[in-house]
Amino acid sequence: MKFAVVVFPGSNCDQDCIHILRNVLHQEVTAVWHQDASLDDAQCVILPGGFSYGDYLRTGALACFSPIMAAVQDFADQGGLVLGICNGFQILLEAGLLPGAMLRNRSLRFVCKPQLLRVENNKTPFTHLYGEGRLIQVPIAHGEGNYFLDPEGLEQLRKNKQIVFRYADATGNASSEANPNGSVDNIAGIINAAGNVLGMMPHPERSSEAVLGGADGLLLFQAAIAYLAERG
Amino acid sequence: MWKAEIHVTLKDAVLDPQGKAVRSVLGSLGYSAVEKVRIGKYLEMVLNVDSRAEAERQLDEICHRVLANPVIEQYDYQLVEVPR
Amino acid sequence: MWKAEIHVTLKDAVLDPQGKAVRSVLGSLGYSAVEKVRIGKYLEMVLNVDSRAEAERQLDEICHRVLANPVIEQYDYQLVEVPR
Amino acid sequence: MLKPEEIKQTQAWKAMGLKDEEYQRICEILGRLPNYTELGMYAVLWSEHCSYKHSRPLFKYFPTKGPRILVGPGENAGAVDIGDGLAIVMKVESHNHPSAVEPYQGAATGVGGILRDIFTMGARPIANLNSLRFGNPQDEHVRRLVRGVVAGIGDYGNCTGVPTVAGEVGFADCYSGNCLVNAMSVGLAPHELITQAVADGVGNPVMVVGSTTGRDGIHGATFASAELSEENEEKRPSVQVGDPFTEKLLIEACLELIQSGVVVGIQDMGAAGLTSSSAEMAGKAGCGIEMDLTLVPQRETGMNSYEIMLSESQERMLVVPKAGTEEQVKAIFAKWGLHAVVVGRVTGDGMLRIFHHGQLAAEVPAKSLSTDGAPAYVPPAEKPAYLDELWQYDFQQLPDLELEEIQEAFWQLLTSPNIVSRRWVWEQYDHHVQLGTLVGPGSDAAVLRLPGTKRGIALTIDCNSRYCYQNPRVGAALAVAEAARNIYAGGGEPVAITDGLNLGNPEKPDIYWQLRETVLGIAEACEALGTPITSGNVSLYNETEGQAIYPTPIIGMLGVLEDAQKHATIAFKNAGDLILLVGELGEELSGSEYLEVRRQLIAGPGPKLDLAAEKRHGEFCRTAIAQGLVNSCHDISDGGLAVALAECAMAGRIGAQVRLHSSKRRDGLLFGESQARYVLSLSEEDYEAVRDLAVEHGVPISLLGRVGGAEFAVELGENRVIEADLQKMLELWNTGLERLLGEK
Ligand SMILES: Nc1ncnc2c1ncn2[C@@H]1O[C@H](COP(=O)(O)OP(=O)(O)O)[C@@H](O)[C@H]1O
Ligand SMILES: [Mg+2]
Repeated sequence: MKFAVVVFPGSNCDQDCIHILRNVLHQEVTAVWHQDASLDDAQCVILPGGFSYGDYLRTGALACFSPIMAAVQDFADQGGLVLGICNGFQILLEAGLLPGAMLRNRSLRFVCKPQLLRVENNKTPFTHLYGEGRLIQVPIAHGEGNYFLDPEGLEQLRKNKQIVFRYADATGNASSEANPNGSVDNIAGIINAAGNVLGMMPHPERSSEAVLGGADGLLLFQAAIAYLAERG
Repeated sequence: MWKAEIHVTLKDAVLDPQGKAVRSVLGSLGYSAVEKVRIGKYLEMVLNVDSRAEAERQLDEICHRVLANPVIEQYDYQLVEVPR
Repeated sequence: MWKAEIHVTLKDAVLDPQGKAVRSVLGSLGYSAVEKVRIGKYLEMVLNVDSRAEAERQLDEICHRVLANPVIEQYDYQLVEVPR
Repeated sequence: MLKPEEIKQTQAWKAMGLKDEEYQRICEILGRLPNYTELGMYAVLWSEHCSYKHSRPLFKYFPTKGPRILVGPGENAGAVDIGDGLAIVMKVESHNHPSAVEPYQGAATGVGGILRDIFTMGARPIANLNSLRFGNPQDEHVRRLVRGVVAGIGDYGNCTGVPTVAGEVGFADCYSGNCLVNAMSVGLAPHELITQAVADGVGNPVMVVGSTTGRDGIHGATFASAELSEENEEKRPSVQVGDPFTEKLLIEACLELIQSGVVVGIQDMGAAGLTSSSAEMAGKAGCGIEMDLTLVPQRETGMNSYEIMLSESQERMLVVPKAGTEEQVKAIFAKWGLHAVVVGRVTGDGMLRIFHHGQLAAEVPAKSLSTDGAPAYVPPAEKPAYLDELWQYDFQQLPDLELEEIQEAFWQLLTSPNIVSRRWVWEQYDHHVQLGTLVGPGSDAAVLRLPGTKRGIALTIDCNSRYCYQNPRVGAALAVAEAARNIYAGGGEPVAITDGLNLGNPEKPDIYWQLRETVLGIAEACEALGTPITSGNVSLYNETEGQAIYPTPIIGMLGVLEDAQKHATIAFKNAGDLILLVGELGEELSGSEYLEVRRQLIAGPGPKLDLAAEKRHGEFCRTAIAQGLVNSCHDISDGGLAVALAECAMAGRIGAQVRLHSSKRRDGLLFGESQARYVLSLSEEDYEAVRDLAVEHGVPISLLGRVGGAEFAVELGENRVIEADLQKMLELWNTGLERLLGEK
């Protein structure tokens, strides 16, 4: 498969995503500079983590105006697979590709730690290799992951099964103690209504090699590859 | 030349963790009279345009597109003419 | 009850990385008239005190001790009386 | 600006921190009276911070050579050969004063500065470390400092995409008015890309790249100059605001530039900005530089030559590329949205010649400004009086712990400020980015894998400053020994250090004595352990109201692992594993955390030093780890044996049962901090092999107990003296610092 990883000024997980896709999963990957206009013929686009534009003003707020984002929007409109990780998720929110907005963590502190997630929807191109309700461990590292959406919007998300991951504890309970940032309804990741654009705060690329402490995240990339292979 | 003073604040329905934290710090320092704290952004911007109307047109666009996220924030601004 | 509107801004000689980044993005979006952007904080605070003098006394202290670091920042505020 | 004659009349150099004889010397060097800009340049570059004038003469004691050392002290950072054609570049730097007045920005810009030292060498920064000291965590002012400093370090490293993988935090009253913030950075480069800070090749252009220049950070010594009106002073904040976003772009642009092969020399504009970078680069090459300040991109209007030369605006570099490649340099920086501007050229006459608005603003021999040209002092030294009193203490008079007190003492130590988990700190640091971190914070050393090789590195930063207070020489050597122990415990071979010397005012004889002893102690330990000094930093005058901090020589150490996968952590792994002590059961109490926390006592000469044992025991542990014989390894430091064992159990989330047979003092046995010791765990079937290895290395070992269960229990002979529920321990341990800081 062919992946594109978009590099914004200030992205810093671009090389990590490329490493996993290229060296662990042996896929074709190109780094696409934010000022490019085209995604070439990529089949899946990843907006990586980092601090695009220093996260100045609001996280993701300035990156969403990069020229490449028009191409990402088109690609998504045509049903292309888009994955936004951490800062990538924040950019997707600011660009309006996903609903809601990010606030600072409830603690007001950056938090970097292993995190358990409950897979809420395993019928997406990115999660079909997980069992429904399965607990996976994927690290988080962010200062603004406190997802906000108004009650009506939230109701919509729930109804459409757009909530893909929730923060959970070891017993699988999406409790407020398990919520690392104050995110509404313990939301860690959501997908758009069409089911092709996923945004998530945790970093699956950081849990894709056993030597780094776990490989639960690898399945997410493998799922996308399998989905694309099947779709042809 | 016009100088804009822009306020971007969180909508009332949105919890303001920073404001809450400041209030609690103030409380622990003994400022118990402080009852409510909300924290937003304050921007100063100089626009090199000739008319107030043009300044307003651009500012509305800029605030709406860039400076405030309508999902969580609201904005307002004041304009004053400044010498070039 | 008094409501304070407080502005905390970086001193002029201090670099404002946020303002710089916002200005450059606005430039690339075609807003070439924008000549200067500085970003600071805006706080609203309600103080349950009886007199303006007392509100000012507390606010000066709060701004100086907690809200702004005089090494790099400056502040000012406005007070309005609000009904209890 | 004052005229040369007016300077002379008003003795303006005094306010800039120059001594009368230093002013005389400047006049002699120039053969005339210096103008204001020139005086300012000398004042800053001849300050302690830039010229190390009170410490430099001591550096001759440092071992700085070794087969692995590619670049020793004197460059932006040191470089160490780790095999496979790769080099590790590393350095530590203090940002104590800025952090004390503006903790967030002070700490953040400290990280920014040390990162620039690394990537100007052509190395990509792959890890950050930090060493912090504060006063009492229950004091509200101290809490603000801690919050600000930690957030500042975190945000800057996080934003630039460099993982913060290790560090240390200490609390003691002597740091109340003088917090210490030392940041260390580590980079990786192929040998051939290692670049130095020289301005060579007459006619080559001199370029300023990165951020614009403003009035920020025109520094301490010159800050209080009589010339500055109050209004002016307002305009000149002594603390800068960091821009990690620009720094990230600067990293990428500079590395791309260096890879392109056009760079002759490159230097970060740190302290004393344009002055130090130009003088040092020219001085080193034996060349001169001619610059026109009008061309320097400025963020403010109306800056004079003094301000431009001394500005410490962040995220800037001085680059000397090969003549004719200017456009290529500009193109690379433009891609990253940064400017690169030619401001002058390299000349052959050794003069630093500065023009501003068509006028000659300064003209001084470059070498006279650089470190080698600056004055150096050897002040009188005198052993401080407090030491004799400390050393005379008779431990016989100290009552031992009663059996029933032990449990309480254990909890007290576990939750004491200097021992309790630092999780609250390092959870604010991204320690995974770049996917190299095999072992992050929470173990002894951090262990990183490196792209393109099987090898790995181990990193740590350490100093027990109480030991240094009690005996500066031995304490400094113990700091090196502890760093080595942490490297060994991670499975690495210690190969080099970078040091940060933080002390009081060297012009006081007792402080200078401490400084000299500290240097000698480090030198001795580095010699014995085979870890030359590659780079370092000196921060003196850390005093408030005449009260100096403890001598705090911070040691950042690099270790190499032949196979990155063959590392160890402190965590107990499997129920049934044997627990082994490497070294002897001890009863030494001097210098221990126990003595201070439980008995409010600092007494004696500190723990004993045995460098040969350190090396033997460490090499034994490293070999056992490399051979895959042990499942965990942890050195014994603050809190002694009982705390070390508890840490292994908590890290592994599994209990342990330990039984000690000894007639020694109970307090010393459990909580004493005798050095050169480790706790290992291993499966029973490997026991013989480990025992044979220990005999081979001449290392005493003894069996302490077994891993397993939900309880941490210690028996002294027949008495169960510690009995703790692991879950409860974890809870108190993990949230302890938060509670001390009033965050929870
Ligand atoms: N300021 C800090 N930043 C990052 N990691 C830290 C910091 N302070 C402590 N740590 C980490 O916490 C662990 C325990 O630290 P410490 O008690 O100093 O270890 P040791 O006694 O082995 O030197 C180590 O892994 C260390 O790297
Ligand atoms: Mg240790």
